[in-house]
Amino acid sequence: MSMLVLIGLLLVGGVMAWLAERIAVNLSRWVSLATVTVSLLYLLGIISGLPEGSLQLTPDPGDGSSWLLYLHIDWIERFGIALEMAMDGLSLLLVVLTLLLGLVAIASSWSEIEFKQGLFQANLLWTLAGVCGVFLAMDLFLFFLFWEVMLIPMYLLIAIWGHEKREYAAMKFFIFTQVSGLLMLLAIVMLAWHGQKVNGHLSFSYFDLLGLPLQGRSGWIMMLGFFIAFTVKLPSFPFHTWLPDAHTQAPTAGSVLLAGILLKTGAYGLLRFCIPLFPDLSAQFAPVAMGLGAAGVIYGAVLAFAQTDFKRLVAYSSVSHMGFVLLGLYAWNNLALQGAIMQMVAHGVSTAALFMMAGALQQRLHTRDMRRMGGLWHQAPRMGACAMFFAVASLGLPGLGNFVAEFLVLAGLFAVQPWLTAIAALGLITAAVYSLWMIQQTFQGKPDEQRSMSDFGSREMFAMTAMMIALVALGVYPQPVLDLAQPVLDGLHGLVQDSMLVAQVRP
Amino acid sequence: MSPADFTALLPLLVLAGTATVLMLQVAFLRSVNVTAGLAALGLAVAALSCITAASQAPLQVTPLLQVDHLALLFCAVFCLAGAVTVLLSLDYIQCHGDEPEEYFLLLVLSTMGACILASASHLASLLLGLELLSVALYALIAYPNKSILPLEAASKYLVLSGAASATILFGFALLYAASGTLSFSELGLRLATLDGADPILLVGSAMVFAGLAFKLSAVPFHLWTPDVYSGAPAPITGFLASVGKAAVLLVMLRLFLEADLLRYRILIELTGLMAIFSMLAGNLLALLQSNIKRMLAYSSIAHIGYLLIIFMVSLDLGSRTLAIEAAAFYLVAYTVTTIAAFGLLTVISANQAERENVELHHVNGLFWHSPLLAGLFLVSLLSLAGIPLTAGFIGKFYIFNAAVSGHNWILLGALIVGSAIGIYYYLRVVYHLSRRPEKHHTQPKAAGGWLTRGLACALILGILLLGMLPQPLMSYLQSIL
Amino acid sequence: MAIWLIPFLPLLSATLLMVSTGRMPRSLTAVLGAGSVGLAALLVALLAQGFLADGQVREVTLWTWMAVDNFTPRVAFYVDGLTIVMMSVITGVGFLIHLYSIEFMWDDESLCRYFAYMNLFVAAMLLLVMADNLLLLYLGWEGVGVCSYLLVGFWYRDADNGKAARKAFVVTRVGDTAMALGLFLLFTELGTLDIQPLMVAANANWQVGDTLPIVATALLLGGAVGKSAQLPLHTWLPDAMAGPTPVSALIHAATMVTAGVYLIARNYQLFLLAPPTMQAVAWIGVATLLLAAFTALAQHDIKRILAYSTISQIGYMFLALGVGAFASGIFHLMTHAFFKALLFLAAGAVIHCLHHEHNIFRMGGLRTRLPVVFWSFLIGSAALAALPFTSGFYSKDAILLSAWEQPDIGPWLWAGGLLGALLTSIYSFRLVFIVFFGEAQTEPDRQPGWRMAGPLLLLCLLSLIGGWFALPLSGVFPENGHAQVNHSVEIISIATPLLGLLLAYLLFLGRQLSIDKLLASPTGQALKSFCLSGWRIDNLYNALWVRPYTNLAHWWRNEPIDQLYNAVVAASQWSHRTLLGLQTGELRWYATSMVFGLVLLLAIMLRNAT
Amino acid sequence: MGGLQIPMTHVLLLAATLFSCGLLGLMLRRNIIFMLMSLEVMLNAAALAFVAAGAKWGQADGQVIFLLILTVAAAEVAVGLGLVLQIQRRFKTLDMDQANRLRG
Repeated sequence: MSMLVLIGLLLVGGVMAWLAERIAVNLSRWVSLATVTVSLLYLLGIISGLPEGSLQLTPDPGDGSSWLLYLHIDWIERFGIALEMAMDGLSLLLVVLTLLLGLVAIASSWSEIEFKQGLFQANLLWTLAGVCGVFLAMDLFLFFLFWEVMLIPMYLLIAIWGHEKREYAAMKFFIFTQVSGLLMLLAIVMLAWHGQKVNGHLSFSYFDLLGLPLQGRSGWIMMLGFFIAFTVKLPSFPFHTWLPDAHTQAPTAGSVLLAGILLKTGAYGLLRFCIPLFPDLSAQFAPVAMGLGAAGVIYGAVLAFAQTDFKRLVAYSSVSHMGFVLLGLYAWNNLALQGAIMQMVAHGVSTAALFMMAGALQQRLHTRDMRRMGGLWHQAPRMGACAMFFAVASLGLPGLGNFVAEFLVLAGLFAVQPWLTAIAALGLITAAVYSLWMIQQTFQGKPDEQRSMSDFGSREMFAMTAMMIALVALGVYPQPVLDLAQPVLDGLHGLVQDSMLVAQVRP
Repeated sequence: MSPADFTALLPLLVLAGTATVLMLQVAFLRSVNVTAGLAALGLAVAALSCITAASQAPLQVTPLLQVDHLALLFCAVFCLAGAVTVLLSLDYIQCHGDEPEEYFLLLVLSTMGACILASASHLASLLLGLELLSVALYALIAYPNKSILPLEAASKYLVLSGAASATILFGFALLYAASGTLSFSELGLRLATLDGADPILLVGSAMVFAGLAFKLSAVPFHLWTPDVYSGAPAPITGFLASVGKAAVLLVMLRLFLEADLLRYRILIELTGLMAIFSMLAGNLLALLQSNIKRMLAYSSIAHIGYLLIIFMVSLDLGSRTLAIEAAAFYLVAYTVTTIAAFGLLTVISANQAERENVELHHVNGLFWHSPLLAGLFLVSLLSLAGIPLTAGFIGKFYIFNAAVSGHNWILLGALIVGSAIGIYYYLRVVYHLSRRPEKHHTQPKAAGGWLTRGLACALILGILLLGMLPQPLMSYLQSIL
Repeated sequence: MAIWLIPFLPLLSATLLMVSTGRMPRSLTAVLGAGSVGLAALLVALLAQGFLADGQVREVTLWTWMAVDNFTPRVAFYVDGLTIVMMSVITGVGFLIHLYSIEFMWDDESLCRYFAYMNLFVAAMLLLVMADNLLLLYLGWEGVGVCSYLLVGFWYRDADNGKAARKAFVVTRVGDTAMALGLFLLFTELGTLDIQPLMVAANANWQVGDTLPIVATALLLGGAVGKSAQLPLHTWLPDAMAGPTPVSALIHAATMVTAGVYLIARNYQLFLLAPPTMQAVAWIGVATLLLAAFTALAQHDIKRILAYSTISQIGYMFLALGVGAFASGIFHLMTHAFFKALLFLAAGAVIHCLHHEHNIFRMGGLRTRLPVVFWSFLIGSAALAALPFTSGFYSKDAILLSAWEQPDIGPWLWAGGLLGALLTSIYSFRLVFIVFFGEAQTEPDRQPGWRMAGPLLLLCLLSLIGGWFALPLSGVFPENGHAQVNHSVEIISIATPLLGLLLAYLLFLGRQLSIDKLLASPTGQALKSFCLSGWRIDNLYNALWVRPYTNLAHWWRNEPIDQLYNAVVAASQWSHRTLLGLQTGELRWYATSMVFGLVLLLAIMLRNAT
Repeated sequence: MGGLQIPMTHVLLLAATLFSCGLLGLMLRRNIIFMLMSLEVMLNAAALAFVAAGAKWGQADGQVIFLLILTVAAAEVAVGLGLVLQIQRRFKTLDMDQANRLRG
C-alpha cells in the first residue's frame, strides 16, 4: 500500500501546487518542494521500518512477495490485470534517485519559470509520480500505463514552457516514445496470450510471465517490441534523434527530469523486463545490442563535438553515455551490470547538473549558442568551476561516479567482447574531446568585457555543491549503491544464467 | 404479440411515444426549453426502460427484431447519447432564432432508428431503422439553414447515402432472389445449402457490404465523411459519428454473424483490407488537417478501420466472442468520447461567426482562458488517441487482445502504424490548446451554460471511469455474450 | 606514521583553496599552497628516514574502493624504495617549485586557483606513485592529466593556451585509453589489479614470450608513451609550455611526464615476461631521444627547447627500461627531475625578468645582468649535457653502459644514445651561449627575489651532487651489475658531451664554424623548418586524425540518422497530400468514387469465386 | 398462372440496368433534381428486383418490401426537395458542382 501512497502523494501534491498558485504566485514551488521532500522522507521511513537486513536478502525474481515491498490488488479480472507493484533494491535505488533529482529539478526551475508556475510544478510532480510508477509496477499492463502516462506531463512541460522550437521537439519526443510504446504494448499482449497458452490463464503479471518458453518469430517480435521501446527511451543509436531536440527545447527542469530520470526508465526496462523475460533470445541478440551500444557511444560523442548549442551538446553526450548502459546490460555479467546501474545514477546526477548549467547560462545570456559565449570564467568563476567539474565528470575522471560506472562496464564487457570494448573505449577519448571543447567555447577564451552577468547565487551553489559531493561520494565509495543492487542482480543471475548471455569473468 | 414482447419493445415504444408527445406538445405550447426537456426526458426514460426490457431478453419479437442484451445495451447507450445531444444542442440551436422544436423531434426519431438497427434481424427492420436514422439526419444536418455549409453537407449526404441505401437494397434483393428469405438467421440456414459460388449471391452480399461500408465510411467509401462532418452542426456531427456509426456496425455484425456471411472468406478478407486502408488513409488524411472537425472526421474513418479488425478476428472461432466483446466495448467508449469531443467543440465554437468551421487557431491558448473546457477537450482527445487511463485506450487494448488472440499480425501492424500517425494530429490540437496566449490578443471567454459544462464533465468522467475501472462493463459484456 | 596524510595534505589544501574561491588573503593562499606541500615533503623525509633504517615495505589500506565479485580494488598505499624515491622527488622538487611560484605568480589575479591546481596535482601524483593497485594508480594518472590540462590552460583568455591544454589532455587520453584496456585485460586474465599479487599471478600463469603478457604490456606501454610524451604521442608536450613556467618545471619536466617511466618500472616483472615489448620500449626511447634532440636544435623558444630536451631525456629513461636497467632509469628520472626543474625555473626567471620574453634570439648577454640565473642555468645545462661529475653524467652513463651490454641490438642502441648525448650537449650549450653571452637584446627589469633564488640554488646543489645519491632500489629491482666494463666505451661516453660543448662553442659563441650558409640554402631552409616544426608530426596528425574527425563531425552535424526519420515524415506528408487531392468537394466525383469502390469489390468477389 | 413467364434473371438484369442507369445519372448529372431522380431510379430498380424475387419464391415479402421502399423513397425525396428549395435560395443555382465549399 505504501507504494500507492507514495505515488498518490506526488499526484495530490501536484494538484495542490496547481491550486496554490491562486493563493500566492510563488507558493506553488514551495508546495512542490515540500511534496517531494515529504515523499522522500516517507520512503525513507518505510525503508527504515523494514526488518533488519532485508536489504541484503536476495529477492526471488519470480515471486514478488519476497521483495522489500509488495502489493497486489485485483483490477481488471477480464484480462488478469492487477494493481501489482513491488520494490526491490534496484527500484528503491531508482525511486530515490528520482525523488532527489526531482528536488534538483524544482531548484533549477525556481526562478526560471514565470508563466503559470503552479501548473508547471504540477506537471513536474506528475512526471515524478509516473516515473515512480514505472519503477514499481510489476504488472505489465500497469507498467505500460505508467510508461505512457508519464509522457503527458513531460510533453506539456516541453510544449508549454519550452524554447523556440518547442512544438516540433515536444511532438517528436511524444511520437517516438508513443510509437515504440505501441510496439511494447503489442509485445505485452502477445506475451500475455502466450502465457495463457502455457499457464492456462490470462495474466499480465511479470511474475507469471517469467520463464515462458519463447521461440521463433513471435518470440522475436515480442523481444524486439520491448527492446525497441526501451532503447528509444534510453535512447540508443539509431533511435536517439528525439533526444537532442527534446533536451534543447525543454525548460531546464524538463531537461533535468528527462536526462536524469526518464532515460533511466529505458535502462530499467531492459534490465527488469527485456532480458529476464527473453533470456535465450536476448543472448542471441546481445551482439547486436552491444553493437548498437558501442555505435551510440561513438556516434553520440562525435555529434556532441559538432554542436554549437550547449544543451544539444550535453544531450548528445547523454546518447554517448547511455551507450555504455546498453553495453553493460547486454554484457550481462555482474561487473558490467553493476557498471550499468552505476552509470544510471552517476549520469543522472552529472547530466542534470550540466543541464542546470545550461539553464543558468540561458537565463543570464538569453542564448544557448556557444559561439556567442567565451571567457565566461572571467565574469562567473563559480559557474566556470562547476562547469569544469561536471565536464571532467562526464569525460570519466576517476574519483567521480561516472568513472566507476564506465570502468565497470568496460571491464565487464572486456571479458565478453574484447574488440567491442576497444571500440567503446574510444568513447573515452571522444568524450574528452567534446567536454573540453565545451568548456573552451563557453568559459575559456577571450571574455567579452561589455557583458555583465551574475555568477551563481547561493541557492544555485547549494544545488551544485550537493551534486558535486554526490558525484565524489559515488566516485570514491560507490559501495552503498553497489550493495543495494547486488541482491537484485544475484536474483537475476539465478534466473538468467551467466552462461546464457556471456561467459563469466574468469576468476 | 405477448406481454413479454411488449416489455421487450418497451424502449422503442417509449421512443415512439416521446415522438408523438413532442408533436402534440409543439401543437399546444411552443417553447424550445420544454420541447428539449421532454425530448431528453423521453430519451432518458427509454434508456431506463432498457433495464426492464432486459428481463425478457433475449427474445425474438416478430421476425423483425431480435431483442437481446447487446441490443438493449446499445439501445440504452444510443438513447443516452441522444439525450446528451439534445441538451448539448440547446445552446447551439437557440442562436438560430426561429422555432426549432422539430429539431428535437428529429433527434428522437433518429435515435429510434438507431435503436431499431441495434436489434434488427430482418431486412425490413434494417431498412426501416436505417432510413429512420438517415432521413432524420439529413434534416438535422441541414438544420441551420441560414448558412450554406450545412446545406451543402446535407445535400451531399442525402444523395450519397440514398445511393448507398439503394445499393444495400439491391443487394438484398439479389440475396432474396437466390435464397428466398429476408430474415438474417433464415438466410444463414439457406446459405449453408446453396452453392457458395452463385454469382447472384456473391454480387448481392458484396453490394450489401458496400452499402454498409459506405454508411460506416470505410475506405474507399469515405470521401463524403469530412464534408458532411464539417458542414453539420457540431452536436449532430457527434451524434452521426457515434450513434450513426455504432448502429450500422452493430447491424452489420449481426448480419455477418447470423446470416453467416463469415462463410465468404473473401468477403471477410475484404473487410480486413478495408480495415487496413481505413486505418492508414484515415490517419494520413487527418495528419495536417487544420480544421478540427474535418480532422475528427478523418480520424473517425481510422476508428472504423480499427473496428473492422474484429471481423477478421471473428474468423477464428476461439476468438469470436472476444472480438464481439472488443467491438462492443470499443463502440461504447467511442460513442462516449465522440459525443464529448463534438459537444465540447460546440461550446468552443460558440463565439465564431461561422460555427461550422473550427480551425486549429481558434483553440489557441484555450487552456489559459477556459481551463476546464480545455482540460475536458484534452481528455477526449487523449481518449481518441488511445492514451492510457481513458476509455479509448481500453477499447484499443481490447482490439489488440482480440487481434493477438486471432493472430492477425498484418492488421495489428496497420493498427500500430495508424495509431502512431494518429498521435501526431491529436497532439497538435493539444499543443494549440496549450499555446501561450499572445499579450495583445485576448479571446473572449468561451460560452456554455452550466448544463453544458455539467454534461461535459459527466461525459469526461465517464471516459475516465471506463478507462480506469473498465471491469464492470467488461464483466457485463462477458455475461451477455 | 600516517602515510595517508602525505597525499591528503595537498588535497585538503587544494579543496580549501577552491572553496575559498579567491576570497582568502594572497599571503595566506601562498602559505597554504606551498606550506601543505612543504609539510608533505617533511613527512616524506621522515618516512624515507624510517624506510632507510628498516627497509620495511609499508602497506596501508584505507578502505575498499568498490567490491563487485572478485573485483575489489582498495584505496591502499604500497610504499617501497621506488615509491620513496618518487615521493621524495615529487614533494621535494614540488615544494621548491611551489616556493618559487609564490614570487613568480604573485602578480597574477588567480593566485588562489593556481595553488589549488598545483596542490591538487601534487596530491594526484602522490596517489599515482603510492597506489597499491593499478586502478588507484589510474586515478592518480588521470588526476595528474586533468591538473596538467587545467594548468596548461591556466591563462584561459588566450584561446591558444586552451588549445594546447586540450591537446595535452586528449593526446595523453589516447594513451590512457590503451592503458585502461590493458587493465581490463590484466583483470580479466589474472583476476586482480593489486600490483604485487598481479606480478605473482603473472609469473605463475604466463611464460616469457606469451602473447597475453605482450598484449597487456603493449597496452600499458601505450599509456606510458602518452603520459611520458614518447613517440608517437609526444606532440602535446611542446605545446604544453603554454602554461606558467613553474608548471612546466613541476609537471612537464620533473614529475608527471615521468609517470610512464614509473609505470613500467613498477610493473617491470610483467614487462620482463614480454621481451618484444621491452625491445619496443628501448627503440621508442632511442627514436624519441634522437627526434627530440634534433628538433631541439632548431627551436628558438626557450621553453620549447627545454620541452624537447625533456622528451629526449625521457627517451633515455625508456631506453634504460627497455634494456632492463630499471634502477638506472629511475636514477635518471631523479637526476633529470633536479636539473630539468632547475633549468625550467631558471628559464622562468629569465622570462619573468624579461617581460615574458620567450625568444632566445631576443635575449643575450644576461650572464652579467642575471648572475644567479646564469649560474643556475649553466649548472643545469652541464647536468643535462652530462658533463663529467654532474648528476646527469652518472645517470646517463649508467644507461649507455647498460645499453651497450644488451645482446645483439646493444651497440645500435648505444650508438643512438651516444648521438643523442652529443646533440644534447650541443643544444644545451647553444642555449646557454645565445641567452647569456653575446650582445644584450633586452634589458631585465627586475632581479629574482629570494623565493626564486633559493629554490634555484638548492636545485643547483642537487643537480651537482644528485649523482652520488644511493637510491634504495635494491629491494625493488633485480641486480644487474656491469660485468665487464669496457673502458673504451666509457671513455667515448665521457668524451661525447665534451665534444658537443666544443662544437656548440665553435658554432654559437666563437663563430669559428658557421652554418649560416648552410641554413641559407633551400635545403637548409627546408631542413630547418622541418626540425622547427618537430618533423611535421603535428601536420601529419592533423591530416590523419584531427581534420578527418572535425570533418566527420561537421558532416554529421545535421544528423544523418534523422534524415531517415524525416524521410518517413515526408512520405506520410506526401501521402496526406495525395489522398487529400481526392477530397475535391464535388458530389459527382464522390458518387463516381463510390461506383469505383463498388465495381472493385464486385470484381474481387467474382474473381475469387471462380 | 399461365401466360407468358418472364424468367427471373431477365427481370434482375433489367433491374440491374436500371440501377446502373441511376448510378450513371448520379455520376453525370450536375443538377440536384436530376440526381434525386437518379436516386429514385436506383431505389425503384431495387424494388423491381424484390418484386421479381418475391414472384420467384411465391411470397408476398417482395411486394411488402416494395411498399416499404416506396415509402422510404418518398421520405427521402421529401427531404431532398426541401433541400433543393434551400439550395436554390442560397446558391442561386441547382448545379451541385458549384456547391463545393466543403473540401480538402
